[in-house]
Amino acid sequence: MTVRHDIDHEPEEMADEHLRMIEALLFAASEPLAVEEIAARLPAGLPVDAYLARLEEDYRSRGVNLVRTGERYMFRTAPDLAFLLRREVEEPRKLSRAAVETLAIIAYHQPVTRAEIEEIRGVGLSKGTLDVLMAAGWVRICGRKRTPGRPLTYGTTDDFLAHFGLPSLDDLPGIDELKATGMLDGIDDLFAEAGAGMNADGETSVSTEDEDDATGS
Amino acid sequence: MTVRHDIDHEPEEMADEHLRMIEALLFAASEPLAVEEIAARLPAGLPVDAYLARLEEDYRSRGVNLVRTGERYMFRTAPDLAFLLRREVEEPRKLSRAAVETLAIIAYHQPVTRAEIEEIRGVGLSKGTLDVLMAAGWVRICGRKRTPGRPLTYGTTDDFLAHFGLPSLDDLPGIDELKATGMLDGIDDLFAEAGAGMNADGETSVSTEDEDDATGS
Amino acid sequence: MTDRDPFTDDDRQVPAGDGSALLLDIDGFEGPLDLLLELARAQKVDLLRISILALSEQYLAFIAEARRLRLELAADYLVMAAWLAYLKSRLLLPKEEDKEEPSAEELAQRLQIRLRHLAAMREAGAALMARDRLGRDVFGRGAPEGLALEKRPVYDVTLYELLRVYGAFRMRSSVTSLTIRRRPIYALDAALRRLGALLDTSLNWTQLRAYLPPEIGDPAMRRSALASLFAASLELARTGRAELRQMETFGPLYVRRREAK
Repeated sequence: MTVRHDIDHEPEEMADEHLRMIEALLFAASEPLAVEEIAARLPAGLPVDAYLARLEEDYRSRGVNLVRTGERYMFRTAPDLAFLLRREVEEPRKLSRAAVETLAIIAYHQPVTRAEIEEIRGVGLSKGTLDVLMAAGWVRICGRKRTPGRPLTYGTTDDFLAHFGLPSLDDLPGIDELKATGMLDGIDDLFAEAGAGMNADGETSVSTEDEDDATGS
Repeated sequence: MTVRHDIDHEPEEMADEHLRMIEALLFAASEPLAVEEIAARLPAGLPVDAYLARLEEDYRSRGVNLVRTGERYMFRTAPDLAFLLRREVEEPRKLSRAAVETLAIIAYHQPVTRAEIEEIRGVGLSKGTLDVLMAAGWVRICGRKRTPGRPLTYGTTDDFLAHFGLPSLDDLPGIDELKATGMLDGIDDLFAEAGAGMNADGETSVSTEDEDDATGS
Repeated sequence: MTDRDPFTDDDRQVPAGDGSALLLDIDGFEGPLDLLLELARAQKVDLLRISILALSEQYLAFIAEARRLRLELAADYLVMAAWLAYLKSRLLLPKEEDKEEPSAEELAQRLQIRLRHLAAMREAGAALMARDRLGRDVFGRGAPEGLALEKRPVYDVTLYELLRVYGAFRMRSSVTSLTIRRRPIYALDAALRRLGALLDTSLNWTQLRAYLPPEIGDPAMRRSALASLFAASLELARTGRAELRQMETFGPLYVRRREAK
């Protein structure tokens, strides 16, 4: 409750007024707002983070929630009310399996090169797939990898987080488990030293079973 | 308080749930919603008017208000916070030399007409120059000169004094004072070969010369 | 080969059961790894427990069937088939001690890891797509007023600059005026006329200063008049009409008429 405490340093009516201001800014904004953007429009020196935490709490049970995506905040309708709001207009074109997989690989492995994506999927990547993801505003070029040929690397955008309602990349579904099983280690390690890595992970049972199968059948 | 009463017929958690729904609908709507439009999306037979009145009240003191326009409702940021939505950022720019000279001439010779400025500078004044100075808030139109054509005269503003830290126009240093500070030393060298007369103190010598011309030789 | 158009729906046929009833729709797969993964799924066991040997056999059977039906197979699939055939033979043969090459088990394990990895990514993608998505399940404000950023130009002129520019400019303009106009002087002609006339009125030594025109009050003009009178006195002395005398350095200068001899 350090949060409350921070705000409580201010006289109550001042705190209320500052909450109103932040509320207004977030409501009026057409894009998620960064803490600094909010702070820039408020009197200097306010504990904006504390206010945001307070608003997040105030709105938690309402029809509209304050959510964090990346380092940005926005109001959006509560997920459980989707049934009420889902638009009749046809859904945006469904992404192909290739595009979904590619997006997942980029999200979990970023920064990642095209070759690495192809390595994981075991198939070449058609030109359109990355285009579609970039056009959707979810994927961006990160930079270049420091390997021969200096290939481009890809990563996700803030819009990606906003669209999928993720506070941060650490909140990607199942990321902890994937990390724990070594799935998100360097792609080179993953494949080239697969055998050694496996043993280190304590999943030796696998290899014995394979051996069993190999000898058994 | 008939309003409260109507809603209170429902179990509290149901009422809250319905409020949430209306909240979400209004928030996500791109246009103000009519009562019937809201009702059509909710379970039948709800006292939508009463809910709206309740929401109107709940949000009255907040940064976002529920407002009615005609028979339609919408959320809008509180009018007293509209100033937050516009934010001016200062963009430092360089003033052209012509503009600085013009500003100086206006400061020293005000009220002065455009023609007089041009005569003093010996070159025509581009349209933009005075505009820039007026947009910067340093120059204003003083009035009209009582000469044929009644041209506009220009002078400086209080902002001008404030920006340059001058208590009053009398505090603008005279040319001889400027020389005394050594500020114009570099400039002296620049024009040194142009004439020995340089050492005569600028302002006064000019006027005596005029008199001399009048007396003849 | 590459994957398919990013927007085509995937309505491929998943090989059913033990793989004996393969529905051959090779176009439905995103490469050999995808096909392998689907075959593995058909084994209905955890990927961790999958039999790579059985999987290899299934894959090879699938490819054999495809070839029998003269389906067009991308090279990738054939490369994978060759590799699996090799792996299969290695797995079935007695182990050899060979430090150079990874063991058959290691190769099998790598393949299994790749399959698990691909499966994990596929699940992650599905989990992502199933989230409450903005604009589909959750919505931002429908009619945001928006936050405007207005740029106001700020000019960074200092008083110093202003004065310097003005000073420079005034210096420049005063130079031009000085070259055009004459200096304020008491002309030598006038001094000569005045001194010549006044010398005749006195026989005694008289201070030159006394002959200054009394009507000139302006100090600068008086200085000029004095200079002109001095020059006139020198001229009169040169022509023999006047005498000059000075008792000490910087002392007053006296002048008197000289009688023509």
